[in-house]
Amino acid sequence: MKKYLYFPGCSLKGSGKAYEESFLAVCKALGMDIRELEDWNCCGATAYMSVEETKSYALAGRNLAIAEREDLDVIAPCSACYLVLNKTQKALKENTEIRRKVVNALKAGGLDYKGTVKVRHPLDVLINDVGLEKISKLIKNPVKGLKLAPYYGCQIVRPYATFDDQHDPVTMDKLMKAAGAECVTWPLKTRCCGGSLTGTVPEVGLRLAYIILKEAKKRGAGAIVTLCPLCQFNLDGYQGKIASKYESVDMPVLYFTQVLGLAMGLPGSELGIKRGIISAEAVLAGGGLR
Amino acid sequence: MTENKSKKETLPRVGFYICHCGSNIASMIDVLEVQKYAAALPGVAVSREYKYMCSDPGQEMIAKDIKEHKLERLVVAACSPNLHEETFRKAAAKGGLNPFFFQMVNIREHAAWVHEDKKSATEKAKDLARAAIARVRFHKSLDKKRVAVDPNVLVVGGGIAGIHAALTLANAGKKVTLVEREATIGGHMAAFDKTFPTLDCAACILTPKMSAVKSHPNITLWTYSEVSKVEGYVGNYKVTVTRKPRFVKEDLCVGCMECIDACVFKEPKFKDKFNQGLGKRKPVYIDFPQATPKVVLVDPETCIQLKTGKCKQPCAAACDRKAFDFNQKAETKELQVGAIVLSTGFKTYDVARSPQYGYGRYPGVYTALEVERLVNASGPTSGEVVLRDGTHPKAVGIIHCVGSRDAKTNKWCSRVCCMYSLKLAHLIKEHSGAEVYNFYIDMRAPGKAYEEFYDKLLGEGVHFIRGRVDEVTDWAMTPEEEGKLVLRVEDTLAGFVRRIPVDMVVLSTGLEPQPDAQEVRRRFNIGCGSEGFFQERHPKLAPVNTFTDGIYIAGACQAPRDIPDTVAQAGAAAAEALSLIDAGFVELEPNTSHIVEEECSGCKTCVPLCPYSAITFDEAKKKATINEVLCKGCGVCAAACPSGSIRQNLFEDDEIFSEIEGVLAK
Amino acid sequence: MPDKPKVAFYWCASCGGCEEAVVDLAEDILKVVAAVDIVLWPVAMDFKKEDVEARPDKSIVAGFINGAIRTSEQEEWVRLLRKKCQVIVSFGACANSGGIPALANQFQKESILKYVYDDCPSIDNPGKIRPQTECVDEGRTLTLPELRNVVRSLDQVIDVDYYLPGCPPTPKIIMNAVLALLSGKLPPKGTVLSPEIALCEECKRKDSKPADLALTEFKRPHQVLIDPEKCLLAQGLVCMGPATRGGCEALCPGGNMPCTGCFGPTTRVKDQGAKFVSSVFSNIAPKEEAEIDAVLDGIPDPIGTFYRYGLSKSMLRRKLN
Amino acid sequence: MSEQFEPKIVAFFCNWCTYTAADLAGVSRLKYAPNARVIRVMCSGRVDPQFVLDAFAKGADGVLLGGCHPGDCHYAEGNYKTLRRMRMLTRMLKDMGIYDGRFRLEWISGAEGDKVKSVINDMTKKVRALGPLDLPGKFKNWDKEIEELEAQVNKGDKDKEAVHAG
Repeated sequence: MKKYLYFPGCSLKGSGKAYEESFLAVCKALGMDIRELEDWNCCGATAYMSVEETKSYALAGRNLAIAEREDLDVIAPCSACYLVLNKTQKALKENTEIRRKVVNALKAGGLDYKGTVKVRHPLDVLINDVGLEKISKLIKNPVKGLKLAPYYGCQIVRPYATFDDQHDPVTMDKLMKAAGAECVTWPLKTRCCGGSLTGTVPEVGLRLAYIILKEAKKRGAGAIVTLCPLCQFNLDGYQGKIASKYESVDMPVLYFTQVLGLAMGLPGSELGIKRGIISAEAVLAGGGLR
Repeated sequence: MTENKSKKETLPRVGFYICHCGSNIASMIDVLEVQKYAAALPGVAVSREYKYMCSDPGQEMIAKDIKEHKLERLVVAACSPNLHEETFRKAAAKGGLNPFFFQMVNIREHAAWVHEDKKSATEKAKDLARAAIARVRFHKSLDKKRVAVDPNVLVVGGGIAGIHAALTLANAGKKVTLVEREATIGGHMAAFDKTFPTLDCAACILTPKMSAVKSHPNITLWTYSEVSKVEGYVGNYKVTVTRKPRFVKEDLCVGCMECIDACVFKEPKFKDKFNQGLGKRKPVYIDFPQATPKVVLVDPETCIQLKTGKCKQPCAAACDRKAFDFNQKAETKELQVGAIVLSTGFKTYDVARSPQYGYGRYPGVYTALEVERLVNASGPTSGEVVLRDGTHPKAVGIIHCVGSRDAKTNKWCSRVCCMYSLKLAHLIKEHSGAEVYNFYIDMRAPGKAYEEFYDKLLGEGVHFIRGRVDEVTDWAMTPEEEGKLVLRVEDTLAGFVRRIPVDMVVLSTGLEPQPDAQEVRRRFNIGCGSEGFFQERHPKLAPVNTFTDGIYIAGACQAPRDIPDTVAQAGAAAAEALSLIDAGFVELEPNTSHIVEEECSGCKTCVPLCPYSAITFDEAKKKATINEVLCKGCGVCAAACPSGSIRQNLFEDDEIFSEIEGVLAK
Repeated sequence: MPDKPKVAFYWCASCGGCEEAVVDLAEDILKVVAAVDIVLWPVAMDFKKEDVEARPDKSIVAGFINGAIRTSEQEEWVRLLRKKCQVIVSFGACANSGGIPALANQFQKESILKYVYDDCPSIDNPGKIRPQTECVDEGRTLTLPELRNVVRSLDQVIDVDYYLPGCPPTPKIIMNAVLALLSGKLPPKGTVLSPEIALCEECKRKDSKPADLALTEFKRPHQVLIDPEKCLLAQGLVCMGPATRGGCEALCPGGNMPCTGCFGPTTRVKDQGAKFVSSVFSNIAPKEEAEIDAVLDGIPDPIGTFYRYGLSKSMLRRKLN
Repeated sequence: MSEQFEPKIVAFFCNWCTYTAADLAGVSRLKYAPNARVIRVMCSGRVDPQFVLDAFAKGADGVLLGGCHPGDCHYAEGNYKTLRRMRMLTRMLKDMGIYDGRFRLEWISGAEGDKVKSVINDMTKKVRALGPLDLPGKFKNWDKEIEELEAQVNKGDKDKEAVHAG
């Protein structure tokens, strides 16, 4: 079986801990050979790019350079990391000036980068490398009756729609259906969750998050399932504020890896189910789980 | 050894003429300098410049000089030989010189128009002139071969273009075979309800022409058939046609359709292609009531008998003319024709390539062709505008330029969408009373009475919003939007983003080349433009001709085109074919190859090289020979003959070697 | 009795095979000897340069010169003979087009000398001494001819009247040439004294050649057991016959060896190698570049194969650098 | 103004695709380098390797051969014959010291006027970088080594004539 390197980024070590726990648990259950990238550093996130382009590329580039020594694909579950690393990869490939500067910087740190690393998203790997067939086989405990609103966020399909449709992504839907869940069809799969605006311009950020939550509820979803730590944080963490500003939605926001894990019969405790601010207990119980 | 001996011999007298082409050439090339330069070259007896060499006085001048100055060779530096070679050959002939003692120099397309530095362009012109003058010395006196033209014509594609071309030719007394891939002729037009801008019913004006084709004594109609092979040359094409099995004997079926009622499937069950899948049909079916020929056919994919061989065959039983034949096989037929008209039509843009418009995701989203059937009295809903969910739309949004004028999909304007969108807007409003919104980039209504039609719709209260729709979504932001499809668009006239809630969205898809356009053009040995439509010989002066003589193109296979233009073009193509046929013969370029028998060692190298089997090996003489009528003059054999025993007229080794030396010698 | 017409034989850069060819006339040579006075024939008789110089210009009816020209001495000799002879016959492939010696045109003079005097395994030359064109020994100046950088055909140095092709020319065409000279029935200047039709015409294997070769690989004679009847090209062997002037009566194919092109091309062809390539490769089977290259790999030394006897007269004459 | 080397390029274009494309480039008023001299043939298959060698021998710095795309030949398969011959010719040119870039085979369809422009511009640029080939000049230089002796011999003749005259 193919080997992979895992790039956690800051979120999966912090606010997105549940994502890391469930992701690694699922990988383990699938028998994937995956190892955390040694001595990785901050990807720079989307903000840094607009401030210090070259430096931000060098920062992200360092991770690519370390990965290249191993000559393995890198899995970046965090959407921001996924986007930034891919953007860097692209910039280093296409812009000779930037490559020159960045590689010089890396050389100073005893590193080099040829540009061979592939940065991939868990969805991509699960669907295209592992395959639905294998996954379905491992579904011991299908989450029957669980109605989910699959929410992809903006970063994994924009600007690079490498493994899914830019307007109507479906890979997560497929996985959730394989897990036994029902998926609502809705048009907001890739609409903005508010991003950093929830912190900087709350009146705008909260509204955007509210739109997603409300629509999901309207479509009869018991929970939103996502793949982005920031989306999860915005949609889950601000529901209190949203309740006071608009209305109470009370919509649990899970990671797709959590649902997958449950369906594969892994204990909720290993999947960080309890870490959610809006408790998923009820819906999951409805889904006949645990 | 004997190299360049000919140079020492006395040179033939060359006349050199350079054309200003108004300022086309003169503005970038110092015509006088080239004329003076040529005058000083060995063998040049006369050197002149003139404003328009191709004009009558220009040609007269040449003819006169040939006589007065006893010119033995002619060189004209002007435009591309593809344009005026023939003109100046005639001028030479007028002066009593064999037309092939002539060489043309292309200093317009290949120099004046493509360079920016007058000095270097002029130098280039000199080099090319010098080369032609060096080469023309070796030219020989040649005659064009005349071959008879077969008066029969093949028309490929039975849309309105093919129908019109076939009828025009047949009315002129020519025997025409019309080959159509589908089970009926009529093409896209047969699927339309009304036609813009006159709103006369498509069926009413088309079906008479369709039946005229069927009943015309001079037309053989082969539907459900495809051309599989084309051999031969202008005036003498041999065409192989494959006729797919209908499993119903065409000559016996009268189209009573009782077999359809009798079919074991009591209800129509399968997507019906003609109705864009909006309607259903049985395994035994006929596309539409006026289908021509009015002959049913059986679909092997869905017919139980053909799939399993286990069916009571009530259809066959119901046919008192015993027309059914489940063992029918595809048959191949051969035709001899002199000319071919290609009118293979177009394909509409695949909306799956524009997922933001939600086709397939939202049942309320339709393609324009689907709506054509929806508003059509003989369509699946008998003309009633009913949505897939059975409801009637109160508001309809029509999105223009889907798959047109778009860097992401197709760059070109599809030319008909604005007008048919207006037509559909009118029809939908008329049939359903719904509010109709048109979302357009620019309104293009350049045809006769088109702009007036646009005015008329403005008067009818159809809404027009200028802007490219960003997305179609069912996400409601306001109560009014609940349960609706919302079109998000920047209104570029009002200058803000609007959300328009509707019940039905119509995607005005653009026109594309047929998916198999490339194979087809290879089969007929013609070209395609970069966007994939068939390439005309000249965009302005030979719009229905191709680079292969005797093969003409008409309609949307050449470029997006509406019905009036298509019919006009079909007429033009038919006229071109007629002028070829009625001449009775074609003159073939004499640029054929021949083998000098006493030089041939009989090594057979050339024999397999000829794609037209023009070269054969004479077992008695043990030498190869070339049939100059079959030879199309590519010269591959001449280049390959290892003992230099094959000559290609107009491209002999001496001619090319001297041209090489000519362009390089300073 | 009037003295017999005088003829001269001379050899330049050649293997001696052409001399052999003259001897191969067998008893016919007696006729020749009887008919003419040989005034120069280094391989067989002892004449000195002074003897020739002493003769009045144009006093020799014909000079037969074989071998390519690659030293200053050869140039002196052929120029001298040009003066003394009425007719110069370029004798054999080397004189006509450089022959085997002209393959040296693929290398620079220096690299050749370096190999021969320094690097060649069988050389013992610790002082790395190279021959000098001039050296003084005990007050006497000794000279050696200069080795030229370009190997030339005879007609690239002096004006030539007739050409006898072949490596070597066959007794038959030699005899015809001699008789023509003696009888004075001479063809136009510059004529190659051999048929203008390619070799296939006279090859016994001709009928066994299929029209469509569609070759998928080329083999070399040592790699296959050669069918003695079948066309050699059809067996995947490079046979230059189709691009080579006839006249030898297909000796090599007769001896179960492919034609290597020693008679040179017909007059209608300027570059034998290029023309042969044009003919044979038009018709190999593959259409994809990679597959085509695979077939071409069967010919490791194209220049040596297609210009074995004619590099001096090829359009490019020698390797550039 | 600095005199930069302007390469001479001989271009053999097939009538149906590449020559037509060059016409199209003209009609579209595309601008490209004036270094190429087009020789029209009906099919790239007419181009005998001898033509390419002769062009170089007569002073071309580069030779361009343009035909229809594989599968699109107006004469069905002429361009495949071209491809096969020219693959071998390219090897021979290399062995004779004429390296890649000086000889180029391009497939340009009748619709690709812009490709005529880009190919000729690109080739002009690359051949300019390679510098002059100038075989005619090289031939002259090569023959310098035999001129001295030739001169002597001729001089020898002159002297004699002088003597006779005296």
